[in-house]
This record gives sequence, C-alpha cells and structure tokens, in this order.
Amino acid sequence: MKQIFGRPAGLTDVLQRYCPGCGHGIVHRIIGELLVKLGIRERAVGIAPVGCSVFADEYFNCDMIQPPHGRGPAVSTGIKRSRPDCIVFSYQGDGDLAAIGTAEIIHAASRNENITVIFINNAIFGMTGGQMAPTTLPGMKSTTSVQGRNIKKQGYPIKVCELLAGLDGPYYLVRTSVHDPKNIIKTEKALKNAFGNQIAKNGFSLVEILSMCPTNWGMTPVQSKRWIGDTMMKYFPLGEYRNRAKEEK
Amino acid sequence: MLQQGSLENGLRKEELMPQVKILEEVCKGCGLCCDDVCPVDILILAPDRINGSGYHPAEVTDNDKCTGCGYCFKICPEPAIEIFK
Amino acid sequence: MTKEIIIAGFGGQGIVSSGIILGYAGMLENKNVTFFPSYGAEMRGGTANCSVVISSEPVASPIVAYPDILIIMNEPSLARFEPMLKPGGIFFYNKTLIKSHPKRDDITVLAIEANAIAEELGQGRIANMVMLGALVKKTDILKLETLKKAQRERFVKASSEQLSLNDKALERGSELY
Amino acid sequence: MAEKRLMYGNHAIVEGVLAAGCRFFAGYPITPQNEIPEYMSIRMNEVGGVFIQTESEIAAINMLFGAAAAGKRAMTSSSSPGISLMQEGISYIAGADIPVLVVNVIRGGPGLGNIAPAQSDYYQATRGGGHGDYFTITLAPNSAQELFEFPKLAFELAEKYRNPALILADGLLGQMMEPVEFSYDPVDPTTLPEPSYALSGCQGRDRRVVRSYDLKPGKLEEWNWRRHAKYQHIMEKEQRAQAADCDDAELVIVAYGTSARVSSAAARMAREKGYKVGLLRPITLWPFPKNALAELSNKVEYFLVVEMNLGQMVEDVKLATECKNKIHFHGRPGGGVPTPHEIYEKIETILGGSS
Repeated sequence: MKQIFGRPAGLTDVLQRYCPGCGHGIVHRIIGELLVKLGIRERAVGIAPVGCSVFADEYFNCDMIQPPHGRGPAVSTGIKRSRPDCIVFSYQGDGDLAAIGTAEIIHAASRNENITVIFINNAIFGMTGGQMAPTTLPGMKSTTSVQGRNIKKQGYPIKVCELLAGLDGPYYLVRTSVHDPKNIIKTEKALKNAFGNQIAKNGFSLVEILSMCPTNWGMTPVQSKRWIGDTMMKYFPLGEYRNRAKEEK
Repeated sequence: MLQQGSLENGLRKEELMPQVKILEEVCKGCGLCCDDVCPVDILILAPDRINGSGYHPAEVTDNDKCTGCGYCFKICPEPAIEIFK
Repeated sequence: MTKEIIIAGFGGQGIVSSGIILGYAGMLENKNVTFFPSYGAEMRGGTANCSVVISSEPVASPIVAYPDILIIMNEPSLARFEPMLKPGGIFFYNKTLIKSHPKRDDITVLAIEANAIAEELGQGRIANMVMLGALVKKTDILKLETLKKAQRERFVKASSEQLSLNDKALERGSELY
Repeated sequence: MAEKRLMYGNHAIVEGVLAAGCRFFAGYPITPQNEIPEYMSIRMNEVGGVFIQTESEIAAINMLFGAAAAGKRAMTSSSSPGISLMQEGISYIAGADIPVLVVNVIRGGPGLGNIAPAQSDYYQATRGGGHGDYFTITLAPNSAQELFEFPKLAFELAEKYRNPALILADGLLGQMMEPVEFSYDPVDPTTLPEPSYALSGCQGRDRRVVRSYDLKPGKLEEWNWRRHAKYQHIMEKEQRAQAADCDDAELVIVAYGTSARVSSAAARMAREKGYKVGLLRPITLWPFPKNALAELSNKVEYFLVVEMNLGQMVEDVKLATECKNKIHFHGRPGGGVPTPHEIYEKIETILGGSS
C-alpha cells in the first residue's frame, strides 16, 4: 500500500505547539506540500513572524529566518533582491501584518516585490493572550475589548485584501478560509497560484486566510470553524481581489 | 509492502480499499475531522481513552466505508491522519 | 602655509563650483585641501557659501571661522562675512553687484567688476572665474595654469567653447593684478 | 600612487562600500547623509547592485537583515533620528549574529535636533543602542580617506565576529570634500565565500535557521554567555587608536572624528607655545582603546576629552584610566563644532603656569 495522504516532506518531524483546532497547522501542511510539489523546497527561504507562528522556523523544512515583529516583507525583500533564485515566503499573522507591519506590507505590495505572503487572519492576538487585533470584528470580545470592539472608540477592522487592492502594485490578492474541506481546497489552489506567481517572476502575491483560534475566541474547535462560516466570512468576504494573470488573459 | 498492489497482480479487492491511520500520539483531539467533514461519517473522538498528551484521539469507526477523499486529512492541523491505498 | 578662504554669494553664482575648482586645483598641486559647503536649510534661503582650506599641513577643521581670504559675490554676504576676516586678510568683492564698501581698515580690499568683465566676455555666469583668476594672481596660493587644468577636469560635461571661455575669464581676472 | 579624487565624504563612503564588495544598499533620506543614497543609487546601478529607497529606516535595516542573512555584504546609512528607528533591527541582527554595516552621519539632537554635525550618538553606538546585551563594533573615521577605507575594515570585522558594525561620521565629515586616494584594489563580490549561516536554499545541505530567540530554558542564557566571550575577545584584540606627540605629554587630548581633527590644530598651537600636549584619537569607539589610555594614565597628568556632545566619552576615559588622572572636558553639543582656539584656551587654563 502506498500513502496517499500524510505529513509532507516540506514539514519537519517536529510536533507543532499550536493549540488543538488552530488553523495554523492546516496552512502549514498546505505550504509543506507545495514546497515539495512545486520543487522549491531546496531554494525556499521562509519568514516566521512574531506571534504564535514564531515557531514556524522549526516546522518548515527549508531555510528560515525570524525577523522583528511586522518586518517580514522588508526582510523578504532583502533576501529576494540578494538571491533572486530563492523562493521567499513571508508567513504573518494579523497583528504582525496589519498592525505593527502595516507600512512594510503596503510598500512591499506597492513595489510588486516578487515574494509570497501568507496572511493568517484570526481576528485576534494569539501568542500574547487574546488581545484585540486590527482585524477583530465589531462587537467581538477580546482581553482588551472586554465589552466587545466598539467601533466608536476602537475603530473598524482593517480589511487587508481590500486595502491592498487599492494599490496598482500587487499581482495577486485573494482571501480564503480553512474552516472546511471545500475552502481548504480553495486555499490550496490560492497558495499554489501565489507560489507559482513568484516562480514565474510575476510579483507580489498575498493570500489572506481566515483561520480558527479556538483558545482565544473562547470556543471549541468545532464552534470556531462554524463561527468562521457563519460570522467572520460575512465581514471578510472570500474571493480574489486582484488577479493580474486573469486580467492579462 | 504492496506498492505493486493491483487486481492484475492477484490481490484481493479489499486490499485496495483506503486505509485510514490515526497517529494517536500526534492527535490533539480537536475534533475538527469529526464534525461534518467525513462524507461517510466514520470519525469520532475515542470516548474510552486518552493519549500521552491528555487528549481523546480521533478514531475510525468503520474503515470499510472510507472513500479515501482525504477531507479528514486536509482539515487536520497536525496532521495526525495518514491515508494509504 | 595655510590659507583659509570663504566664498559667498547667492545661488546660481557658481559659489560651490568655484570652491570645488579651488580645492581641486590645490589637490593637483599636491597640497592638503578641504572644501566645505553650507548645507541643508541654509541652502533654501538663496544664499550660498563655502569654505576652502589649502595648506601644506594636514587640515584640522574644514570649517573656517576666521578666513584669510574672502570672496564676496553679493551685497548681503558682505555685511555677514566682513567681520570674520582676519586682520591683514584680503577681501575680494564683486563690485558690479555690490554697492556698499567694506568698512574695516585693517584689511586689503580689492573691488572687482566681476560681472561686468564676464558680460564683456559674453557670459555673466563666469563672474566666479574672473574672481578666481584675480585671487590666484594676487595671493600666489596656486598657479593660474592649475586652475585652468582644474576647471577642465571638473567640468566634464561642459562644451569646449565653455571651457575656453572659463579659461579666458580666469586670465582676465589674473590680468587685473 | 593610486588614483586620487576630490570627493565629498559622503561620496567617499559610497566608493568605499563598493570597493569593499558590497552590492546591497537600502535606506531612507535624511540630512546630512542624503548624498550617500543619491550617489549610491547611481553607482549601484552602474555596478549591478541593489539599491532600494525604503519606506522607513525600519524597513531599511530589516532589508539589510534579510540580505545579510542571505550571505551578502549589505549596508545602510542614516543620521541620528533614523538610526534610532533602526535600533530594533540592529538588536535582532546582533541577536542573530549577522554582520551588517550601518553608517551614522550624526546630526544635532535629541529629537529632530538640527542638521549640523554632532557626536551625540556616542552612547547609543557604544552601548549597543537597542534592547538586550550586545555591542556593535564602532569605527570613527576623521577624513574622507578613512571614510573610503573603513567600510572594508568594518565588513571584515563584522564578518570575522558575526556582529553588526557601525561607522560613526558626522555632518561635517560627510559634507566636506577632500582628496581621496583609492588605496586598495576593489573586492570582487563574486569571490567572497558563502558564509556558514547564509540562507540560500537548502539544496545539498541541512536547512538553516536565522533567529534571535530561544525559549528553551537556559538556552538563551547560554547563547548570551557565548556572545559575552566574543565581546571579551573583540575588546582584547580589536582596539584601535592613533597617538600623536604623547610620549612626553603632560596633557593628552582624547578626541575622535571631527573633534580629533580640530584638536590636532589646538595641540599644534599648544606645542608652539611650549605646552607638552599630545593627542590620542580612538579609531574604534567600541571596543574602546582602553589599553592605550591605561598606559598613558601612568605617565600623563591631565586628560582633556573633546567631543561634540555633553561628554559621553568622558565615562570611558575615566574607566580606562581608572580615574587616576585629572580629566577635563570640552564639548559642543547640539550641532556646535569646537574651534582650535577654544580648545587651546582650555589647554591653557588647565596647564596655565605649568609650562
């Protein structure tokens, strides 16, 4: 018998420290598979952000670097420009990408930097203990918005794909989810496109992925995946926000 | 190893059925695979035992029904599921 | 021997390029030289000045507080820099554009119709070259030939007509003394 | 003799960086170092290197982190406020043991300050500058010639010790022109070996990880102790200073960079008046040349520290001399540049009557 599904060689054998039901593992698995399927593992350099996925530098079976909070796109730029043959991916959470690293992501996108960004949107700060993120939904409770996010005091969530779609630079912007198999398959395709764009030297790709954080949402894993489908997707509509490959056809 | 497994090689049909293997010590018992994921509904969290990390691991109730679609594997964050065919 | 020089005027009078030519010529004669322009916010005000030090010793500070020589190209610079000149120093000024006269009596004042001479040669903006010609002849700090060589090597994009005109302006300046 | 060119200090840095084989620059405009990115943009284009004008100094230092972690010589330049913004990145780079070159063309501070030359970032440069236990190798050139030569030295030291290196210049050194001799053959970057940590794709080798964190109990402490040993070694081996007329000196001026130039004129004036004055110029500010100071402290009565700040190096001089001597200070903060006359007057006050 032959294994048809199993841990991809693009991941190390290290057991991941994420909480039960956390979406990071699903996305890791997809990236791990793509590193092998696309034949890029041996020329890949990954960026592990500050946040829960800081440990990604132990999980992806390729060269990795851990930069300061939010600076993944800048570090990626430095690597990519120095070694254009490397496939550089910046894996970032919502605090990292949409709060402290807002400037870096906007300018990397605007330069159409030939890198792949994987943006995990779980609407909360995970590692630090469930504080309000730039993507926390209106009314959603967090440890720094215990009454629920009040848009009058705390403003609105940042919709990263929509924001970056306002720029001429980026090549590919898409929002997907990993809360059920159908959407996971779409995420697999989106990430394949995103890496494919870099291989083809097309430029900047960002895949925003709605992802479960049961621990900090105060839900069970099953409640979490349902909450994405029932609530989060309404605020963060899935789909392509930019796809130059299609526009150019 | 049965890599060459095929009807022509004289193997029985059951041996070509997908086999789901749960890595019980890797599983964190999140239950994502058990909820509305498996088209033939053959996954549950084992009610009668816990693994070394203190979780009830996922368990296959009736492997014969498995279609090998891989949905359980795809939603598993660890991944603690392997499927063979 | 150390000579500290300040050149001052308004933007467009070639203040900075005169300073650089002077410094470059000093280098060609194997002297220690520094050139230091005023920079930043001061540049926006329309005035420009720079310091040049030419010395047989290593140059300590490129900032010149008490110059031996002043080259003043416009009216506001006269009032500003006159008090700084060392007693016994030499004060060159552009008489065509400056109506007042230095008040000090402990310095040598040399009034030069720099713009008038430059216009006569056909180009007002080479008034700075007239001044440099006068300066080297009067003070002997560098050779006129070195200045000619310097401007030819520095103005790499200039036409041969322009370079010849610059040479003429240097010569006319030097012929004043 | 090699080719000699009259160059702005800021342009000399660029030529020095390129001659050192560096082909990666990222930076953000700030006066008085703007001639560096401007000229670099032209020269990098000519030599086929990378030039990026970034969205901030934060992005610039992190691009350096990426490029240097990828195994390439990489540099940025900025001036005081911009260097403050880079401190987070420098701390990470030091924590990941990656060599980079940062040039600080210091201006008056604190805050926005002004654009006049200053030396008020001495503490920041010599005490690490960001969070955590670390030091950056810090060189203090005092001429356009050294601005040309020190980038190569800085890269070599940075790579030898896998540590960030700084060059501290100031607005005066950057903005002035001086003859520069192209004193060595340029390094061909393609001949530089790939460092052991370089992220280049794991083909044919184990994967590599560049990071500054370790959460395993005791590991970070261990890592810090290893780095401590490295710092001790650097402090022992890499002190650099230039002494002039110190042998018979009663008073030694201690000054670096622009202050040292100005002080040399003051020392000359003092000698002409019969005062026995020498000058010790630290070339490395970290490691501080304490051995040279310690030796002098046994035979010199007075030290005069001259700086364009409120006396930051005075501490290091006191430590190096173990406070055995009378240590005076003459400083000009906030963009002031001392004149030889005022330094001479200070010398006269100190030595008055003793000559």
